[in-house]
Amino acid sequence: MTLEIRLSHSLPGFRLEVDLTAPPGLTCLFGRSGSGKTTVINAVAGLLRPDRAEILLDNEPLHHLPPHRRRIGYVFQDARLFPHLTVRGNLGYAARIRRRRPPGFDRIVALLGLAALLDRRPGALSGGERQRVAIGRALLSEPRLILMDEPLAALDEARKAEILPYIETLRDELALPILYVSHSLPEVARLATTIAVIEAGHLVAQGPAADLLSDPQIAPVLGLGDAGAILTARIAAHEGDGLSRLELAAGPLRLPLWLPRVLGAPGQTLRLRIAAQDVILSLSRPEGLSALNILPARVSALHLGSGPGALVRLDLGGQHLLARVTRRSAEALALAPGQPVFAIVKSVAVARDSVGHAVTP
Amino acid sequence: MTLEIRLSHSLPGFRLEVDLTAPPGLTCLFGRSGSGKTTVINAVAGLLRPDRAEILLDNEPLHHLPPHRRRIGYVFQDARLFPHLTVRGNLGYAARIRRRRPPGFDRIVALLGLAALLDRRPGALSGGERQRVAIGRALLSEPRLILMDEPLAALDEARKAEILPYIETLRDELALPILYVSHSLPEVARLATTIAVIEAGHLVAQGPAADLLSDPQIAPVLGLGDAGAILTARIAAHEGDGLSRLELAAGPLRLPLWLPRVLGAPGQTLRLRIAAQDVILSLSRPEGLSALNILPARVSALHLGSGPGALVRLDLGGQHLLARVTRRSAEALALAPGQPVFAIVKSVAVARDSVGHAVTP
Amino acid sequence: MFDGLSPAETQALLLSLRVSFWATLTSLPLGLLAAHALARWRFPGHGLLNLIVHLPLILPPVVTGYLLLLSFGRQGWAGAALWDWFGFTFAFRWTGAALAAAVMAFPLLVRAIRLALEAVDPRLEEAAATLGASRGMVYLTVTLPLILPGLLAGAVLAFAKAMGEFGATITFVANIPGETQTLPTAIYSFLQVPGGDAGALRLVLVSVAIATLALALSEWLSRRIAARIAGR
Amino acid sequence: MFDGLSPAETQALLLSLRVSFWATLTSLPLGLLAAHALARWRFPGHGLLNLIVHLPLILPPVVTGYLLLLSFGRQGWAGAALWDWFGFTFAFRWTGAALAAAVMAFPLLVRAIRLALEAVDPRLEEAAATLGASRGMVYLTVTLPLILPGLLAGAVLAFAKAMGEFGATITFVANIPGETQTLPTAIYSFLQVPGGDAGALRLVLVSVAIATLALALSEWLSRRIAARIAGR
Amino acid sequence: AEVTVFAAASLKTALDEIAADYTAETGTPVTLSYGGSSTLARQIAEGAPADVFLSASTAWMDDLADKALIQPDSRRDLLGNRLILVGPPDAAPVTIDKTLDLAALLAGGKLAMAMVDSVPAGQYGKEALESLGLWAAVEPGVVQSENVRAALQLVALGEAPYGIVYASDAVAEPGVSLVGTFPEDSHQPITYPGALTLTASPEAADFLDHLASPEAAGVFSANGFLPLTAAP
Ligand SMILES: Nc1ncnc2c1ncn2[C@@H]1O[C@H](COP(=O)(O)OP(=O)(O)OP(=O)(O)O)[C@@H](O)[C@H]1O
Ligand SMILES: Nc1ncnc2c1ncn2[C@@H]1O[C@H](COP(=O)(O)OP(=O)(O)OP(=O)(O)O)[C@@H](O)[C@H]1O
Ligand code: MOO
Ligand SMILES: [Mg+2]
Ligand SMILES: [Mg+2]
Repeated sequence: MTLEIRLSHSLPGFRLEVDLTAPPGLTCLFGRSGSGKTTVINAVAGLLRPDRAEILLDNEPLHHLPPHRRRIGYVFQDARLFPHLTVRGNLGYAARIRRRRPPGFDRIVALLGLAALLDRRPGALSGGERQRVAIGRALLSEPRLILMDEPLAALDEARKAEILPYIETLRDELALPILYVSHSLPEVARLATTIAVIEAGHLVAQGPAADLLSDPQIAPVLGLGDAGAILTARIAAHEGDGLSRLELAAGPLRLPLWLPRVLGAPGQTLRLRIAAQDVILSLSRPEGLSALNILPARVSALHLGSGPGALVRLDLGGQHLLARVTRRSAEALALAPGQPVFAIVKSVAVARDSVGHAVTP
Repeated sequence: MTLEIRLSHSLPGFRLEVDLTAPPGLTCLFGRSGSGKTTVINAVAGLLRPDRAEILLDNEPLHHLPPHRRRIGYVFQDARLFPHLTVRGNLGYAARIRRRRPPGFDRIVALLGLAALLDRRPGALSGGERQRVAIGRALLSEPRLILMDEPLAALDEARKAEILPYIETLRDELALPILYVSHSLPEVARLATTIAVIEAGHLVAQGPAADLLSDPQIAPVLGLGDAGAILTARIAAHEGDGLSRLELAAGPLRLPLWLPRVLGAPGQTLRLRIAAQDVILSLSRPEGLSALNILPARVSALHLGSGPGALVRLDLGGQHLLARVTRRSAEALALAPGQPVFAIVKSVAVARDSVGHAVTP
Repeated sequence: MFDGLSPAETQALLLSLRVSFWATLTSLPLGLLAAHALARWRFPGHGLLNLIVHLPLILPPVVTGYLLLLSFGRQGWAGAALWDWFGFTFAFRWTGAALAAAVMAFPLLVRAIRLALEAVDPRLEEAAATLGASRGMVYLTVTLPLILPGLLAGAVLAFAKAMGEFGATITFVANIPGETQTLPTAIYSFLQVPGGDAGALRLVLVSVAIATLALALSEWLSRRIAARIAGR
Repeated sequence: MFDGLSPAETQALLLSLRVSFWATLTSLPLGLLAAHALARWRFPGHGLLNLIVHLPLILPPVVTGYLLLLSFGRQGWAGAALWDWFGFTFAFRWTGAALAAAVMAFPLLVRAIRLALEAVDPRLEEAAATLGASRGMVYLTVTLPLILPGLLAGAVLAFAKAMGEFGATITFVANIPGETQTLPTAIYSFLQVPGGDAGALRLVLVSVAIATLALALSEWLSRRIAARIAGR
Repeated sequence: AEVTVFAAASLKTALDEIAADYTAETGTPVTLSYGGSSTLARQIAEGAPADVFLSASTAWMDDLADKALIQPDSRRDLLGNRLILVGPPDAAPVTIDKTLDLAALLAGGKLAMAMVDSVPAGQYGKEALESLGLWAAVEPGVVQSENVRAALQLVALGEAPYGIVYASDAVAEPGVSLVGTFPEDSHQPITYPGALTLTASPEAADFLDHLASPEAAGVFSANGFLPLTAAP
């Protein structure tokens, strides 16, 4: 399902002009505070009537439909719970409107840890609890398109880690297109199929997540220090000591990669993000290191920024890896395109939330 | 200025029982959604009348004062801007109440990027803009105690990076005690002098940030994968290629440490957090590596968790460093207490926002 | 409670209750509609509608009653039509007393509902729409519950006003015992004759007692609603 | 506008305006206090206060006028005291007409303000307190501005009611041309004589014209306030 | 069939008694609706279900007669009344003639009357004062009430030292004393006409006749009225 969004809208002192195609999967809207992310999402939901709008979901125009006929699950930046209903009433709202039993009610309640709160009213919830209810309410509305405006910002890491896989399931299994606003790069890297970067109401970049996240030109826009590359790997085996062995297809080779146990069965394909700053380069294969993953690679490009750092793009035989090193090291190691190097990646440095489920490429 | 908080309060289904001492500096309240953080902060602000409360600021009891006489700058989890006032009116509110000119108005407006918004009303602001105004409003109230409830959660990284140094200034130069709720570990690590961990209404840990963050027992509570150690170092020189040379006092030695240019003059002392997952161990001093910092150390403790990982505590001659390695590596390298190793720390892996200003120890 | 009341007085009391109840109940939907139109819609006749709603307040009640008589009396344009088509008339019936009370109470009802409507956060209604609720469903499941306290306040005001309405009622439907003689007109009758003060006082006390009950009930209800919304 | 009005009628018109203006203005602070007490405080006399505020609605206006006479007439307990201590009296003065109008309008004013007060988000008041505002300052700088639309609505209702008030006024201060003869009494007087309808109609139209102006003004004001708060 | 009587409010005490007796005697139920004569006349003009109209003013009976809404031959003047000056209980009686210094008697106090331009009692009173040459002197002190009962009330409460009312009003009022009676020739004769409406039943004619019977006359007399058609 592809979502096409063409909008233009003027507010005093702010102009939005967006032409965005969100292919199947999760499209992350990324941009600074006030850049227009919520405005775009509101227009898709039909809550804002832009000066000009064309919104197509699989070529079916949505823009002339009233909000309630767009079948959208919207998690608002402010939770917007109904104060007169209990948590249960809020969660079941959409189902009651449609006179159905809420599908998967118990599962979502358990996932979001809401069981103890069901009979409370929103006035008696903490900030994070409120946001969890809002997420549950949107997911229980049987949407065919999900809009999430910083849904996890108010949540602690542990709770986020529980919810992220669920959002992946929505993305992959239910194949729901998701438009997702987040400032958290690990979240984006893990979830996004597509990234759209918006600045002052205009799209400045848009493309597959794997490309954008490993593009040294875009990295600064996304937040310096957060560049990284997305690799696709196959689960080869789950080993006894809690590690999983993955195989990276690197040209004809299959490079082994050990990570703390990942979800999924052997044979399945995963995507994982390796932050540029987590990669160390070595001219020779190092010995006696605590890092398990030592990948032979070749320097394919070298970007010297204006600062003290340099971003090195490595070719792993088809897949790309990014490494951030100091300019001083780049000079000391005399790095240049074509040069063979070893990339050292710590198993544990690949944060659990940078490993996503299999994704349709 | 020390803030002592002794509270107990009962809500249906929730009991808060907290005895917390916040020494000078920034105390971070850390805990899962619904654990009671906002409740504690509200009690300190006087917005909640707990069943029992004793709140002392430098031995001066606050708990019997009405909220408006506590001189507290409170940044709420929900921005709570006055809808009938413009941004300018909101920012100047406290000053107008006290019939003063708002001190440092222009500086804060510039810092928070609010200049273009001054004549708007809150209804015409984006989520992040609203939160920025709320921060400015609290800071402009000339408080002697600051309460911040997830103040930066709605902000993008770039904006956060601009605001963080300012909060450090408040902490260090104005010496205001700050009670700070955040789920972001980099934020906490950078800002916190003291950390208090709250679970289901009870404090489960409390102590200096440096200790708690490098305590392998506490790390899982704070969020797995985010363990790290706080080091104190002196700026030795800012070098030509954009790097700064720092000196780590390691017993009699002064170990050099190169980082991307840090703020501060040579001679000044800094604190920096090095995440456990950013440290690689090597039995021998490696050669030809892109990592500049190779620190001789000694294993002081080894914690094998239940998973595939192990946390290694290193002694750098007085200061501590944590390294997260796989159990497999720990076994392969036969790591044991007392063993000398080399800790490899990438310069660029020390994220810019993990480097704080000088802090009074 | 009926102790010390003559049968005619008891009749007046019961009639007043019936009139006020029906006046309040039947004007609720129309009041809701008018309040909604005034609060939410912009249309050419906005100012006129607002004026018409307020008119019974602005005009002396006798004038309102007289206008009702001219419109809904047997000879009135509306009254004649109702009679010809439906065989129904308000004239000199308790239903007319209810109509007069409803008309007089209407501005109070509408204002209360309008204020409540204007305080509803439209973002909650938007949220309901994204969850699949049509306009009507949003109204039923979000707007209406949220304005309940205002609706209640308006209903209480309307009921109280209906209990006390005199001028328009006596002018429109006269003062016929058992059909249109309400407590206020009975009190008026007492005050018109020498030595009637004691009787008037007795009926005033009955009115006050009923008002006390109605107010206590509504306070209790609205406190409950408020407490639930605050999550207590 | 005064064309076609006799001098006496012009006088009645001006007096009605004066009476309604002062009735509305002077009852605002008291109405605010009563609304605040009813909305925010819990105290033993809560129900009683609520009853007293509503009483002028519940009782026929004549009774209210009679009670005013008993209290604020020269011989009344309050009236005598006022006269003895301050040499001031409401009796048969336009101030008395204003008092009657204010009392009759009071329930409408209080309800409107109360509804507005109950809709104020207490979290905003808390925020103001943390910024150093004392209770009074919070009230002045946050609560009051936020209830302004409700206050305005209440004031309009009160003004309209004051313009139309007849029964209580004439009972309390009678009908003295130039002193207490308001538009409604003048209209009533016309209606008492056969053939007076045309005269009454003329005055009714004057009332309606004034109400139209007042309503338009208040609508405009409250729209402005709403637009500003919505950030438009 | 039952008889519905629309009667001036001041007749209530007497009529209630007469009607009860009549019903007991004949078995014909009588429904009595009291109100101001103007109101009643308008209601009859609008098709009120009245069989008998008893007016306190000839003007309104004339008005209905002109509109051919009563049976002309049924009209008769049933009652007369006297205009009196009432004062405080301890007031000394005076003779009312051209020499009376009413202004001195008032000593700056008010003279309570019904509305002098529109309500019959007020009209008669003004006429009498004018014919005696007293009007100009007292006019500034006159307070005009909605009806004659309210004027009496002002005197009874001591708000006005003196008042001009009907003799029938003062009968059962302990708070006032009869100070003087106006000369019969100082004003038009006070008459209470009665008539049958066009829809009147035969029983209604019988009841109207009964009002002229000696038994009825006795009751009227006892209430201070002057029966005009009492059979010798
Ligand atoms: N009125 C209430 N009645 C019952 N329980 C309440 C009430 N208000 C809050 N709670 C509960 O008190 C607990 C603490 O709430 P608090 O707002 O302090 O959490 P928090 O730590 O700030 O969480 P978050 O990070 O989600 O904002 C929560 O479990 C919440 O559900
Ligand atoms: N009513 C309005 N009038 C004028 N400008 C407005 C109005 N509403 C929003 N804006 C502006 O439109 C821009 C886009 O707002 P939007 O809410 O879409 O931002 P956002 O990208 O969601 O930001 P955030 O991350 O802070 O939520 C902002 O600069 C905001 O100030
Ligand atoms: O409006 Mo009135 O004066 O209550 O009948
Ligand atoms: Mg936004
Ligand atoms: Mg909270």
